[in-house]
Amino acid sequence: MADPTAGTTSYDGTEFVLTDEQEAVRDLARTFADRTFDESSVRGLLDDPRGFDPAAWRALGRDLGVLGLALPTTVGGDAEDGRGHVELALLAEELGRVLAGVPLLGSVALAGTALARCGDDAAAAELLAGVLAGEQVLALAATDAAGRWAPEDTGVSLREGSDGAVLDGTVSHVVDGAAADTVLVVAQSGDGPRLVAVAAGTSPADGLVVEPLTTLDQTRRLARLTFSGTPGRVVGDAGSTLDAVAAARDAGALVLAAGAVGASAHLLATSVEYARTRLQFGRAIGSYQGVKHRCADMHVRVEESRSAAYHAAWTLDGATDDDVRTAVDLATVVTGEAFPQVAKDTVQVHGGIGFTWEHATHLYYKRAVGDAALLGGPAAASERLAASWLDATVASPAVGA
Amino acid sequence: MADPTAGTTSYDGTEFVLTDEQEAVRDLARTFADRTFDESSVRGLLDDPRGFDPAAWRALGRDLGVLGLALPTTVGGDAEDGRGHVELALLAEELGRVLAGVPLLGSVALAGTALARCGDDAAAAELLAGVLAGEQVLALAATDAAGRWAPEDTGVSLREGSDGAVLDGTVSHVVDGAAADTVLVVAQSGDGPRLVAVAAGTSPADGLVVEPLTTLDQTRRLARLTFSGTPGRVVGDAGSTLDAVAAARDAGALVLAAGAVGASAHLLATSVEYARTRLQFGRAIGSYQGVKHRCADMHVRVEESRSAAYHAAWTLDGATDDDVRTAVDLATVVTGEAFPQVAKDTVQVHGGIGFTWEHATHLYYKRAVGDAALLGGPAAASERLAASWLDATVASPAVGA
Amino acid sequence: MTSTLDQAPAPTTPDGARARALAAAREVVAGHPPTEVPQREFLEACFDAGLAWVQFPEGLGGLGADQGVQAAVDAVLQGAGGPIPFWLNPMGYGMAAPTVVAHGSRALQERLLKPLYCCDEIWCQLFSEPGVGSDLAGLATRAVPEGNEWVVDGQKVWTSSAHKARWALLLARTDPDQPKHRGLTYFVLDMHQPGVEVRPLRQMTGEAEFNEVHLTGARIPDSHRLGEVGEGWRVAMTTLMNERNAIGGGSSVRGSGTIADALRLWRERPDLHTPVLRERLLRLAVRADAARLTGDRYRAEQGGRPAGPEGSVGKLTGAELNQEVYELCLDLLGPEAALYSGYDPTDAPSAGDPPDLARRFLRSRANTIEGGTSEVLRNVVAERLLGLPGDVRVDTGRPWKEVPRG
Amino acid sequence: MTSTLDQAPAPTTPDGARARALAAAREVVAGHPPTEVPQREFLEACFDAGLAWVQFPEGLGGLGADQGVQAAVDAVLQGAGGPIPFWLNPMGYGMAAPTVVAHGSRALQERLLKPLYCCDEIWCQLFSEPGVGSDLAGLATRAVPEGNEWVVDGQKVWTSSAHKARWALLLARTDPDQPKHRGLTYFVLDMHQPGVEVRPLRQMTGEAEFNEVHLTGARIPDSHRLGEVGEGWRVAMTTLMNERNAIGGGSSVRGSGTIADALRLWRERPDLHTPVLRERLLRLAVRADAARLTGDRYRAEQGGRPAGPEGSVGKLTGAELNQEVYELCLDLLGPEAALYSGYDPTDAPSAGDPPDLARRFLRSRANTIEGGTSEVLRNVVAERLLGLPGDVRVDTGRPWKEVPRG
Repeated sequence: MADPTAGTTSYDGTEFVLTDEQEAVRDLARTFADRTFDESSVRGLLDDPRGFDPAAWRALGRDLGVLGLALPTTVGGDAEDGRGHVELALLAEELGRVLAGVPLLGSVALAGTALARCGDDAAAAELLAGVLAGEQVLALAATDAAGRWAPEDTGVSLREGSDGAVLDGTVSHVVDGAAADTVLVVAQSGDGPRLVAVAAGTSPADGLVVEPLTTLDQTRRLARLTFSGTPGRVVGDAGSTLDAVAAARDAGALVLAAGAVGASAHLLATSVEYARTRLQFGRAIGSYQGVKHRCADMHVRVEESRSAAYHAAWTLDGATDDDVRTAVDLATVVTGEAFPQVAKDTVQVHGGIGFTWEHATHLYYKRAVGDAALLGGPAAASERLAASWLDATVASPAVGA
Repeated sequence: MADPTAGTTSYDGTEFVLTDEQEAVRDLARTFADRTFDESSVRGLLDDPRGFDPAAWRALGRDLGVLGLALPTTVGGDAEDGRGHVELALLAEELGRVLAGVPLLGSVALAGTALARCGDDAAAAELLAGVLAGEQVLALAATDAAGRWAPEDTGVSLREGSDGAVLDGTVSHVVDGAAADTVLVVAQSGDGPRLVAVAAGTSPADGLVVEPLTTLDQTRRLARLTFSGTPGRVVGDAGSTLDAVAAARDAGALVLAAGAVGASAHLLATSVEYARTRLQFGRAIGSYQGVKHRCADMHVRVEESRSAAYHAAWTLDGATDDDVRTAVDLATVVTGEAFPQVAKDTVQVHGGIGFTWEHATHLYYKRAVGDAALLGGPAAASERLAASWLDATVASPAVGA
Repeated sequence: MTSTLDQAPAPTTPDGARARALAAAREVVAGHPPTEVPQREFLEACFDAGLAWVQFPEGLGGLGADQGVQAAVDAVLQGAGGPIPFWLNPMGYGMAAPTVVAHGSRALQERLLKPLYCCDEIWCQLFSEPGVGSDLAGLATRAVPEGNEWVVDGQKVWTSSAHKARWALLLARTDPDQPKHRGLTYFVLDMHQPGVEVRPLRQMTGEAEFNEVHLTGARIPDSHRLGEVGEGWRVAMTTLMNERNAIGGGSSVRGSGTIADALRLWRERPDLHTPVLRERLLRLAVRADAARLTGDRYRAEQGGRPAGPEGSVGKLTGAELNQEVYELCLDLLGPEAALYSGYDPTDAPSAGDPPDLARRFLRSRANTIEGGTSEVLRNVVAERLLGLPGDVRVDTGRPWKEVPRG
Repeated sequence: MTSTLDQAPAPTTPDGARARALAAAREVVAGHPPTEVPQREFLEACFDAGLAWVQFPEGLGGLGADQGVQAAVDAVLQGAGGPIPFWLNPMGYGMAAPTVVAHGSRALQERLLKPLYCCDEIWCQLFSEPGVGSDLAGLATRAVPEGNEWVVDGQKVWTSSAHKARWALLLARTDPDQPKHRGLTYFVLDMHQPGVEVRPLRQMTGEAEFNEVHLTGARIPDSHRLGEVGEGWRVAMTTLMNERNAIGGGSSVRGSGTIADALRLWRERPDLHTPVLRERLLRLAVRADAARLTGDRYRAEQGGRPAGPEGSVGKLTGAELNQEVYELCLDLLGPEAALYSGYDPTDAPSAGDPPDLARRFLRSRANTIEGGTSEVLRNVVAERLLGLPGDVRVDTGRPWKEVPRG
């Protein structure tokens, strides 16, 4: 599926070369991330029931105004002509570098994009206003009860209750699902899948049970939501639902890939610094090829991750002639291979200390492992790429129009 | 399929511990291989139309008397109770170490085993007599026209001609097929597959065309045989054919695996010697971890290859409680992975010189690549193991009786 | 044979000693049935009968027999339901006992060995330090003589069971002016004294399987020294070789060990199967089996002789295989892999629970570090088994205190 | 954009120079249509118009323009059907010309550059030696001054096109008493003289793509020296960096390059498909694309600036990818992979033949060796891009003649 905005405007920049405005976004994001999140604040959130830092979220939304960079102006964002994904990637990269505890993935990339594409700008703008101000959290529930990404059939059903629409069913692994003020649920109706907004304030008496899950990656929270005749508000067109959710997954996958770039680059820098300064047998361990060549391979992985993630961002911006789905899946597969490997290499370079709770590496390693379980992960992306590149009898993987 | 002799006799030795007699076979084989084949004689055979050394073959058969070690006494061999596979493996290992140009695989392991199991000991003994004396060469044609191992249907058909049985069809990749005095062809008859002996002296007028193939591995010759109403002699029972050919493949796979052990061990020794003595930047290259760790990994591969190949040999001898097919397939997969990798590592350790025609490494590398294309290779063995270990719903891969 | 471990060992001992040991073992299990009497009673009976370590002298838990007899004795004792002593007190049984019997005074042996075997006294090992990593001989913990005692200051790490240990094997520096390997001495340290502080060291799984041990003016009587002053490295090397071989020991039954977790998951969850994951599992199962057979082969080829550096091969392949096995398990589990049973140390599953794959997955990251990093093991394989030259050394022959550390 | 290479370069040059160069290019293709006139006539016209290397001085094949203009000029020339000069005379065009123009006398430049560009004179490179491998600066070929000449003795290897070359770039040792990097000097050697003997060096594919060159009293006038005596290493480094970047340059079209061979085989032979091979091919295609995009990104980020050590990344990944691509092709082919088109040097396929996958498979083994081994490239990446410390050196600062070699 091609990005509908691609090709409709001509883009005068060069892929991989940041504009001054994009450079400014990166600098802003980096400064913010470094000032707001250090290892101690990240660790402080591990046991926090909300799992994120509301002050940081407000700062991103209200003070820095960067949460709408990739959301269209028609729903209250800043993006024209479907642009802004390079900016979103830069923001996600810098936040990923420090494992920032903010609900960017669930609120902006997933729920925000789905709303922006749902076909009802007014409702989208209304639901997004609190997010763009950093005051509220949204989540998108497009998984099934086993946590698999399954927008075609989440297993939640939509029916007409006495007082309007009500939902029944269970979804799991909902990103930012426990912290969300509103959850956008993909539910099956007689008209096919629909988006239904459920207020998290809905009382258990109304049949909503929200269970925070104990996640391997404590820096990214997931929840299981059970609906039993739970009232909700249907938003958008029936016909737009799956396209909107697919666009949300593209944006979410971009945020994951870019975050992986930031995190991997951080791990590499940590490993290099350790290898430069840690002595064994009277020499820096980085002078041994066993460690040195491992670091070289980590560097190659980080570089390729960055290329693939950035290419996805420029492609989502309509600034390359590549196919959106291909570019995003490629970024997912490349970063999905590189990030865990770089994290494992970081543990090995650090030796025993890298295995301890006190050392920050495990937080990144778990992020890498946890990310692979979201949005279908590298496994599904790889399968789609194989279907597109290898299974077609006529088409070649050369870039088409 | 379990080896029919397994479990019928109790074996008083210990797996992996050679008896004095087996030690003697190894010493004999090693001395013979070192005296008879050096790089120059192996290279001399590359362009030889026969592709093997008849004098060496005679010496193995007549003087050393080692060609019948794993063939039963009932057909003129030396093996009692289905034993002798350890001895055969030791012989193959030493011959593989020097890439000896002798038709052990085709004549003894493949055709010899098939005859020994065909159900007609008298015919087998008659056909094998010349081989056991090192005077003749036999080949087994159980491949199809594309060179795939396909005993169930080689594509060669057997029918009654005016003067007896005649064959029609094409088989390719027949090991030792051009040098063979007699080719044992698996042909489809109304009774299912049958073994048919065709004398290579059969004139083209009788419809036999033997084409030597230009092989990647010049040290192991393959041929394409086309039969057009070619007369042959049916041997053995109809019901035994497939079991006989399966046993032949087991013995052939053992010879390939053991040969790979010898060849890999030789490559490792060459690499270690080069790494010890070649200086770069004033130091032996083996003192750099880049080279050193590669050699360590090569060693692990060689050790595991030896364990797997020897285990297959002891299992074929009925001296373990493992399943024959499993043990042989395991040896094929382990050596099929290790041998090419060790050869590639050898090229890399040697640098440019390892890429030249003058250096012997390429002969081993090509042997490794060529072997993988025979008898179904590691791909088919791996598939069988997966079916046995992973696909069965009840059986576990724990060793059964 | 794949079942070699179940068989009687090769008869390298005079039949008399062997028969005597087996008779003693049968007598112990008859008089103190391990499934009926308290464990301590059974262990004490074993010790007194000389069945703890048959090769040790009589009176010290042994019979002065050939070590090869132990397997036959263990078959009787464990066949009757007796415990595997190694797992009750690993550092004590596997490392302390052989070292004490080789290097301690008779009085020390008599004091230590029986409570060790009977698990009245648990042992730990104080070798690793935060600063040393793979360069164990570079350790900095000092032991300074004072009268008839040694006073010890320093910090140790990666100590299992330190919180429940009564005794520790300690390697400390007694002469910083010597090159590093020559200034070390080996001691038995009493953990129950004011100068010893044990702090749990939490690991990425959430648990604290290891400890840090801070030594501040801890005291050791000179009679608790094992081996000569300055000979500590040589004494320690014997011990470490035992540890590495224990880690890489491997199994002799196909499909057991770590790979069993992946095979079980595969069998129980056909819903997770894909052709690609099937191929990955098959390759891991093949590697596991090749490693298993290699362990079997080494044991068979070595007969009763102690393992040498070949043990590094099993440790190296086993560690990397473990990691890949649990990576596959998590890939198989898909979204389920995003969950965890809990990081609170009390969340760790007990022995009866089904395997906690995510926890084992995290734990496996340490496999290529603990007991010799994979880098060090590859050096050992290449240098000691293949004869490749060592790396260029900048520390050889220099006094320890002059070699840069950090 | 995935098609950046087709676009006009960034306008870093004054529009005047650019417009003038483009006008000259249009004039050349109008006056000497490359598809109609002999190639030599076209090349001479390009040279005379200053379009050979636009950044070179006028009269030497250039216009003194910014190097960035070359891409636009080449688009015109090659768009009209002109050849890619690099492939006509790779060592001449890519390495000799920039070195001669930077370090040669004006007279030498005038003598050498035009015949080089017009392919009247082919060039080769005499750097590698049997004894040196990765340690290029350790080379042993001696050049001894004699009057106004140098006399050269030694043996070179891995020389492409030596049998058809008129000139060679030569690196030789002029002072063995200096540390190795400081005793080298860079020359232009006339290959047409009695002291030069070229022998083909056969490789595992059967062909002889390279040569050995034996130098026995070969003579070089001092005017053919490039750079100062003892400065040869510095001069050579520029050249080598160009070579490495050329090798790792990569493609900017998805699915082109080496991976195309595997993709074509996959498309043409559905009978060979299996799920496991499909996964392997997909992973290789992903890696190829990640490498391609990384090359694109580096080019975009560097603008017109010459590539630095980042070029090593592409060379490293490309070399290992090539090998895996052809391994996959052979695994796909199954029994067909056992065959070969022939080892006689005359069996090598010509340009029009379908790809000879087995030959390319064998050829790819050299990819991780030639132009910098993968080990050396990992050192470059780690030391020059990441700042990790170099290995302990035993040769630094020692006179070349005292450093062990072999």
